[in-house]
Amino acid sequence: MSLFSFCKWMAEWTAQKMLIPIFEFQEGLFPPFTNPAGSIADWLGTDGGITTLAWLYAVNIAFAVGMTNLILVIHLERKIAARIQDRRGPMLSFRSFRELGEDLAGSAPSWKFKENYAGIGILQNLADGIKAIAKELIVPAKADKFLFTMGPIIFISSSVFLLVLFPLSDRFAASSAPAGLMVIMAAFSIAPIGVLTSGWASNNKYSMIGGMRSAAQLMSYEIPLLLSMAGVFLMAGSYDPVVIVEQQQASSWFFGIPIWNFIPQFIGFIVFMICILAEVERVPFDLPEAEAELVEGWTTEYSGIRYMFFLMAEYIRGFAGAAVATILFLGGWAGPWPIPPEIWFLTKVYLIIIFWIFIRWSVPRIRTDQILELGWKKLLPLSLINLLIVIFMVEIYPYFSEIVSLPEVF
Amino acid sequence: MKSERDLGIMDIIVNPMKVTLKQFFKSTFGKPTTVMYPLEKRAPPPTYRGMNAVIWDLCIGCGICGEVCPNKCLKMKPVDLSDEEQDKAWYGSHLAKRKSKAERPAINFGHCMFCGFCEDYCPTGAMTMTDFYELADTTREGLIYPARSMKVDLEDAPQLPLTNYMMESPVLDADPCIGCSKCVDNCPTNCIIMDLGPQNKKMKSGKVRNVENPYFDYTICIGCSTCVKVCPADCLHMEPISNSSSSGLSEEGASNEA
Amino acid sequence: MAEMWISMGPQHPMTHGLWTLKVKVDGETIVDADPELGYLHRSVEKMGERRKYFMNTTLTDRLCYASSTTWTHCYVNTVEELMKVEVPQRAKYIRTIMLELQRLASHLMWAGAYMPDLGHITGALYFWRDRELFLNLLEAPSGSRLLYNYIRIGGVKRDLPDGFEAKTERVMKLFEQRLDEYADLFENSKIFRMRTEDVGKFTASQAQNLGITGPNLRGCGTKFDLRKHDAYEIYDEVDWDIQTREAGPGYGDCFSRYMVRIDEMKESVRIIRDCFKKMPAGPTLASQIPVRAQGEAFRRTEDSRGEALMYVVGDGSDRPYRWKIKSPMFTTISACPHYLKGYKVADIPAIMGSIDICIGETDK
Amino acid sequence: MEITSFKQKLSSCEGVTEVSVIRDNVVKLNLGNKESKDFFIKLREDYGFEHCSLITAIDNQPEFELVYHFSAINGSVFVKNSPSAVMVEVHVFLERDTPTIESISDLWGGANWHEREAFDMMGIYFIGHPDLRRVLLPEGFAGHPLRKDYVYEIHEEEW
Repeated sequence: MSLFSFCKWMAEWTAQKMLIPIFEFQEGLFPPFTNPAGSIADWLGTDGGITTLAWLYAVNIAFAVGMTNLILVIHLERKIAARIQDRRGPMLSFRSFRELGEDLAGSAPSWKFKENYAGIGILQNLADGIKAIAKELIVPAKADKFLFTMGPIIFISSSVFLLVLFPLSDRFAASSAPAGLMVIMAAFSIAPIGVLTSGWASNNKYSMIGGMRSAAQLMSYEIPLLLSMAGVFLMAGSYDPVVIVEQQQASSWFFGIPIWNFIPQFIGFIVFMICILAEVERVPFDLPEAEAELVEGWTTEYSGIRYMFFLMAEYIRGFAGAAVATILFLGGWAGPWPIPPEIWFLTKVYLIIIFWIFIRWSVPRIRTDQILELGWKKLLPLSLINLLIVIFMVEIYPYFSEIVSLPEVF
Repeated sequence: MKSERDLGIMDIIVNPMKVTLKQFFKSTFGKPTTVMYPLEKRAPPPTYRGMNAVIWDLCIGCGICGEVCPNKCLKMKPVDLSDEEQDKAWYGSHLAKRKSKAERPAINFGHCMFCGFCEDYCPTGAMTMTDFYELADTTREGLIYPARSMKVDLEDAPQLPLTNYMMESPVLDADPCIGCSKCVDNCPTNCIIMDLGPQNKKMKSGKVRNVENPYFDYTICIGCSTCVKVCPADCLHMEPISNSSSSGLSEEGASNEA
Repeated sequence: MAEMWISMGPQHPMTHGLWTLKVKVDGETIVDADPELGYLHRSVEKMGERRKYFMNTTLTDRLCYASSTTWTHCYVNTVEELMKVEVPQRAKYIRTIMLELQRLASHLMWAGAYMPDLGHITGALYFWRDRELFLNLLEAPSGSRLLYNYIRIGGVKRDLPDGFEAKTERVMKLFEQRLDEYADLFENSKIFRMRTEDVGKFTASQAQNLGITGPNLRGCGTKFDLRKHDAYEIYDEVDWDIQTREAGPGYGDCFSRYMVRIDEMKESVRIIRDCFKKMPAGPTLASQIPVRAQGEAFRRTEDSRGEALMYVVGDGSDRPYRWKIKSPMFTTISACPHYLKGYKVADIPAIMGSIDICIGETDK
Repeated sequence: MEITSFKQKLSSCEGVTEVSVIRDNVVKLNLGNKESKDFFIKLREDYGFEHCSLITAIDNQPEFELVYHFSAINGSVFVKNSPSAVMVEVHVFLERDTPTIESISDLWGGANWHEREAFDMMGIYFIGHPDLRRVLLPEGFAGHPLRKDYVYEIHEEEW
């Protein structure tokens, strides 16, 4: 059963049992004030109403799954970073919350499941969230207030949009657009607008340089990124994630193991991984917020929940980037049977994220001119070479093999 | 001067990552270096300079600790000694009886920088520094520790010979001395006695008589310069005379710690 | 983009303290720079005139929190010259050991602070983790972790505790092991080289004229170290070499300064080992220490950051009449327009970090 | 050049008095204010004193004293059988009413801020200095605090 049919069943059930009686009761209470567009209860009875409700459910489920993953990713990053640096990471957040509760309640609760509650640090994200919400939202006096507010909204909304766009498996998908990956990349490239907006509107030189750097970086890396993706699209003949994954699974087998795209298109895979790293602005490509010279880059002037939005959006983008890499090159949700495909997919995504975390804490940041040089002079030709190889594999070789009966390699 | 090796493609990501990966496994399956602060604490060494404590039985109220404090965060405050404390007090007991009130150090930890001079220059080893360091408070007033709160009792406080760490002792310029014996009254170690002066003096009234002059026992003088301060005729000044051959600032002070 | 002034500081991650660097940028290229100091001025020289000679060691400790022993030692050395105090031989050895431990701690502090400048947070924690080991060593005899107040006029506060040598040897062995391990993470990492090589260059003659001393001067090939060239304590009796980088295409850049400091740390370990081998028994404090002083004296010592010079004038009382401190970073920061021009904005932290700024000593 | 012959050469310079060797590698001398610039040029060009270590201003009441420390890093002047680097300590006395001297920041780049500091703290004017501003104290600060006649308030907190 796919996610959508499950949601549809749930929508029918909730509509029949709960929503329609409630709306009917409400309309019965105030007959003169009924909805001019017609009765909601009637609309929920129709197929269109049920479908709309089902979409709502599906999107919410995908969003909830994404947000859960976000919290896990942030916690994972903190813990792995700590272990790399010979630290412990967050260890006492549960204890702190409990002490806070004791202070508020005035007495200690009787239950206790661990001595000192040391080692439970996952609530640190909650604590950070509470802190961010509790902080004052400062708008600089000379900032452009409208754009200043719009910047984080553009950035976070385009990022959250990503969460519902990629499928966790062929059945667990909130959206199933045939041009799925193109939509994802389109959503990815909205972010520079938000970055530039907030960098400009802050009326701060650091923010402006950060915004400019960010825009330059994202634009120059979009081209090799899309070119390296083009190889995969050519091979699958579609933008649809489901088709791409099926193509990888169905392609040549090597002792019973499918050859996923990262083997024939190794150059493309490398280029894509570098570009997506730059696209989600992680070390070594986090120049726009290089804290050593630009304080915090384009987020310098932001405080409270707005700053939190930027941080969250970056992790969401990282998660989405890893998911795209998995779909394109690592066989998506394909994997041996007993483990469900969703778990396979998340495992691969998390492996990529862990790899990124290790990179982030192992290498320094590179310079603006170097990053642009790398993008234009190295990655762009490499991605073109990759595209040529794929064209040779997909178009030219089959064409000639038909004429001169070459052995079937690809 | 060493020549670094030429770098290859592995040195971009892979070789640095080997180091971090190794550390990751080391601290995941072993014990990380950091300690969970409120739950575990690292043990300071025995020489640690933490919060001060004064062994009142040894304190003679000389005020040297306040004198050498660079921040002037240490002041001598008058306190009422109980009879028991009066009995147990070592050198300072006579001073406590003579003056209306004995003086003991009080510290403003808001100004203290824990340099340890008060401990080093204390002539009797009464001033010690403990290994307690969690002194944070929410108010400035909370950091002012009155004299009595600094008191510690030690069962067998060693009564060491008095040492002059100040490296100076008072010297009398006999001419202006009026023989008021204020210095004797205020000396914390009883190292001054009044005796007949070297020669007779002619008084304002015209009489000629021998004025009593102070004489110093430099073996127990601690160089606190209290006598210089109280002298009404400015006839005393400090000169580099020390009572001990080896000065050893605080060798004993370290072993004395509570 | 038109040229504009960016004011970096006084609160800025690049500054490592409190100062302002105004840079004029054309796009991302630096055209001009103007450093401004004084945010951390505590009038140490004036305060010193009101305090007795021995009390001033608390002020010199606080000149630079990363390298307090070297500064206290410079002051004490000057006052000893002024008062003509003979320091016992064992005290000299203990001082040398403490100075080198402090130099190690200071260089590790610098290396740790330099890594985040390049965007490498892990480096900071690795180096600071190792610094903790040396702070433990410094804490054992002195009783404090940061501001030791251990070196006194006429010797040291107290003798080394029992088992100090074995503990030091253990720490140094671990430290050498770790330095070799770090080579892959830092100096052999391609991205690290990309950030530091050919950046912030100055030549030896420029540096000498501009008053740049210490590891920064040795980084451009000048073999000049006051521990040898104005020998104090027992540096002329132990085995060690001056660490420099040979002049070449990449001379005097951030990477050579980094390597000089790393080599210097290895050399410090060697000095400490040799000191322990040769250390005699005996008292650790002079028997007679005068309180008053007349005349004038100056000494210069090799601080962790360069040439530290103190000049003390006494007028016969127990307080200095005039006390002047020369901080190596004061002149090095004043020269910063010379070595910043022409580089990118992103290079500012890489360059300013590599010269090892300490604003506490600079502002006095 | 060996340090003893260097000392003799220095004593023949114009305006130089009381040349003596304090410590084995330091030459101390007094210098007249008027001849200072010529002497410093000579010191740098002829004797290779490449490094200006420190400029100290002392308020000797009534007159001011400037103490310059220069060192020879490249070993143009040396001590026999010793690696010690030679230093020169130059004392220049200035009148209290007109505490001016010619700037040496064009000879030694490192002297620039030392002169600014001497101006800042002691109020000594360096003629020809390119940028004689306060360096440690804020602009607009009144007085020169390291002068002995500077009046200041001692703040002590009561507790």
